[in-house]
Amino acid sequence: MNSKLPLSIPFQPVDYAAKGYHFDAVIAPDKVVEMAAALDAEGFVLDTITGVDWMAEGQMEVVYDFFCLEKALRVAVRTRIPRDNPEIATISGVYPGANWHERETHDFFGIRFAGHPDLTPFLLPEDATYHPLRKDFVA
Amino acid sequence: MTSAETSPVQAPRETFVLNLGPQHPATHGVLRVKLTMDGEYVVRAEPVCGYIHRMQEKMGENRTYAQFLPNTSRIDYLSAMTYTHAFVGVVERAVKLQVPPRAEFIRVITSELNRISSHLVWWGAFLLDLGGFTPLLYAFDDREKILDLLEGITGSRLTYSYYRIGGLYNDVDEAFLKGTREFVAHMRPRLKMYRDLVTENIIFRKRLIGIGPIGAEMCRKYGATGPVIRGAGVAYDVRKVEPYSVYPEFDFIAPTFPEGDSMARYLVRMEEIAQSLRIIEQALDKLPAGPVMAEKVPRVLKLPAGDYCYAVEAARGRFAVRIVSDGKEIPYRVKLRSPSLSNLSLFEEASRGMLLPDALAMMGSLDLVIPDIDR
Amino acid sequence: MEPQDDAQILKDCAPFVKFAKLDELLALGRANSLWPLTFGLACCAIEMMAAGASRFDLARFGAEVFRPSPRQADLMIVAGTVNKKMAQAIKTLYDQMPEPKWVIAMGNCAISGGPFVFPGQYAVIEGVDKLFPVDVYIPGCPPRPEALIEGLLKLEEKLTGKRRWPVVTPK
Amino acid sequence: MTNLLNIVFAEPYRLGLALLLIMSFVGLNAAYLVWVERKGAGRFQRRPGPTEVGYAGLIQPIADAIKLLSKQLILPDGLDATLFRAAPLLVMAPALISLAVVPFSEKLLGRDINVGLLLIFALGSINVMAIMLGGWSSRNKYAIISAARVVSQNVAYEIPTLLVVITMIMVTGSMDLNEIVRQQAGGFWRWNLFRWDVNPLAPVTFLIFYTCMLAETNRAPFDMAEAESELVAGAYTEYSGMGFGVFFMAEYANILLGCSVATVLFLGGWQSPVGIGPGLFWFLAKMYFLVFSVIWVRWTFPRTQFYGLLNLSWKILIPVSLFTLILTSAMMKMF
Repeated sequence: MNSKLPLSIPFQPVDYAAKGYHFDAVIAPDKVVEMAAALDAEGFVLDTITGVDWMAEGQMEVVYDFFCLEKALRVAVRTRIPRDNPEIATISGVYPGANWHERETHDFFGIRFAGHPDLTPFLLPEDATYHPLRKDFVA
Repeated sequence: MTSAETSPVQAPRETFVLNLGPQHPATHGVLRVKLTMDGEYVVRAEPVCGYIHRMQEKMGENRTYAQFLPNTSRIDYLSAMTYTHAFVGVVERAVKLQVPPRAEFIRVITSELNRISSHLVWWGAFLLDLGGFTPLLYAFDDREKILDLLEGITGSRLTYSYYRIGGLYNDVDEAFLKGTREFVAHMRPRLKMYRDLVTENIIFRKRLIGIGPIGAEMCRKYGATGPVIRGAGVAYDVRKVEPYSVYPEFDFIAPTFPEGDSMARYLVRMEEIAQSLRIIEQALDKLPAGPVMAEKVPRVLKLPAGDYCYAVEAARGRFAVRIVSDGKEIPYRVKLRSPSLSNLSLFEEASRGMLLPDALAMMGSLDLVIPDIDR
Repeated sequence: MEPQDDAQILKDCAPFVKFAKLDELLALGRANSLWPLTFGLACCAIEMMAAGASRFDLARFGAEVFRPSPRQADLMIVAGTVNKKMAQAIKTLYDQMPEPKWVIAMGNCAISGGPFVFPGQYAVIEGVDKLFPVDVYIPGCPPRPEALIEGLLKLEEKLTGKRRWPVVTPK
Repeated sequence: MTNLLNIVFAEPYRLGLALLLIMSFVGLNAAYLVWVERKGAGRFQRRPGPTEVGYAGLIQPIADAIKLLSKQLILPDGLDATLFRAAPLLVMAPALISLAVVPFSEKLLGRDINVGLLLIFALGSINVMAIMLGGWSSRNKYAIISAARVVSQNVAYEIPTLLVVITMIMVTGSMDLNEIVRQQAGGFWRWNLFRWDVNPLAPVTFLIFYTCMLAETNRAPFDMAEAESELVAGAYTEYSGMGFGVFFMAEYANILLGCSVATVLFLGGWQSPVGIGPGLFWFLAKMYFLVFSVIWVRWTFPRTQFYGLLNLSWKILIPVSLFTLILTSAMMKMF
């Protein structure tokens, strides 16, 4: 399959030599499943899902990284959700591999992935209620 | 007859839960697998991680770039060189440092030596999973030779921290270059011996061929990389597809085997050792003279605000570092994308309906390093 | 007979009669047959494997019998970082080992949490001696296989009161 | 031993003494076969093996024994204590009793009975039951899985073993072990291993017996009962101290027994291959060679998969041994 960028996502080219990825897109939080399905149809592979806690702006950023198996094509898709109610739809229905990445992001940031089959702590102890990578976390 | 054919898992009669780990000889560390079993058939295998979670990402957020560097060799301690490579790579990319060519060549040589030593440990441990004890000691015997070479230039046997931002900790000496050539000459006949001794063994072949099939599509859906996806016939190798360092200068292939079973993954790794030897030989021939440290490395590193990625081909697959910087001396967020996590995530689906020993053999063929999963 | 006389008789006989004490025999047997638990946590576990492999060969001291079941092990080598999720499991393993049992804390992580301790850390147990008694500490990150062997000799010394080989101090 | 002892001792005492001798023989052998195994494994793996405990590590087994004896014997909660304690003894006892009928030389045997072979194989099946009891009474899932494996494995391998033994009984016309050995007198070409005249497949028969012996003693590559990388320590998982030690010794006692029977049935027992030398020497030489080969196999091959093991028995060994049986009977009828 010769993957191309799906047109439905507003991708902006990025300087690969300086940044390490080729395209970047910012989408609305309710579009993530659509986005994942479109990239899946083009044969992209889910690299990782991660969160970034922008405490000053009161937002949580969720970053989805994808790469392509045949050529150097790496894209990052990002979306921001409010920090006091971090909830976003899961893409584990599209990419089963997203399951663990989302659980990990839930562990670290407390972002709830709606529709996720199992959001119990993944790397933290079973009874953990804290989210250590939040910037206001105190051990 | 493969185990999946006769498996009663379609309609399990009576199941019980078997807790494998966190201390179990087959998990090579502290992975725990919650197995729902019907007799000896696996109905559901649910890996439980986090028993060696060491806060690597949190640590990235509270120390400077140079201070975080030693951590990178403790994530996947078997493939420490490549992990450090990814981290120094991302910082160099962000501050636009030009690394001298000699340093890049030495990075390639040491990374490939490290890859061989990692594969040797895997080879021995995998055979141990299958009940053959002796190969482990043969593998460690050869691995000691690599460790001697690397120890001579880095001072460490396992956790090297040899690459520095902008180059290397120090230059290699004559003894290393000579020793590496000798090692390459020594390793080739050993590979043949390994093939005669193990790969051709009938019990071994019967335990691997057709067992634990993982297809290309499953690899894609779960993000599995490295020997796992190459064992499913997809020639995905970061060194080839998204070249970094000076890898484009060398003539080598990313070996693939289309079967997707445990044997294919085994053969991929054995072939990779041969390919790494080729790369090392070429790099030694082409090794340029010159300094091994960039001239102007800022004393205080500050990455411009923004995010930066760098991916390398570690021994277990694609390892990527993503750094989000807000322009300060310490990173705002360090994300480590570990290959073992993605490779293990398909275990639950792939092991369904297998017999316990086959499932464990397949888990061995994924080559897991648990601290790499838990970080 | 007065007790003093007993002591005197024993003293008189000492050149001719050796009283082999059962305890000493037991200690000697135990010291020379330390079966470790197959239990690796992280980086140090690889050096533990290397110590069992051909170049270093723990078998020389009869300590190569790595038993996977805690019931048959005498020695737990804690080789790596212990975190809060693992703490319960490792404590259970220690409790499952039959007496007499010994623990070697291998590597900085097992001694104190090692490089993974920083203000505000949330996961690492800062030293396994917070969970159960430790007999020998082997520093290093990771310790070399020679260091593990030295640790084993130290444990033997602790058991028998004698050192197998004299210590060579570098000039 | 028979003649000499007959003069000195009355029957019950004689048998008691013989058993005592056999027990010490087995104990010593089990201890030192462990040493041979560890030394041998070392040599196969380019390392010295035990060297420091006594000269060349010779005191190593004694140290191990002292340690195991002085170790706490844990009885985990909720297990069947009687069966748990009985299992190690039940594994050990049949091997000891069976060795009483094995002729170490023409004169040196505990009890000369004419159904020795029958006795050995009758007692041999207790061994399986004992491991199963041990696994079952341990109240441990790994141990139970292992127990189930041991039973199906041994059932599968008893059949070809017995078929081979029946073939040999037909060839020799006797179940008396000493009588079987006596028939093989006159050089190694007279051994049952080379009895082409009645059994053209005699070497194959030996190979089947050897494979079955490995399987029945649960040795690699058929060590399903103690599959370390899968079942922790299999049926022995919960045994500590000497409970485990006895299982460990029983494994070697069974190897000794298996190799002794193989020597008697196929390699001419105490008969000298060249016509000189004492019988005891030749018997021990042949038996220890087989024991060594068992150790050699263990450190060379990986473990088979369980269905591979059963397939080997039901699809290859049983048909072949049946064929040998029929072929032998046909040959005997015709010639």
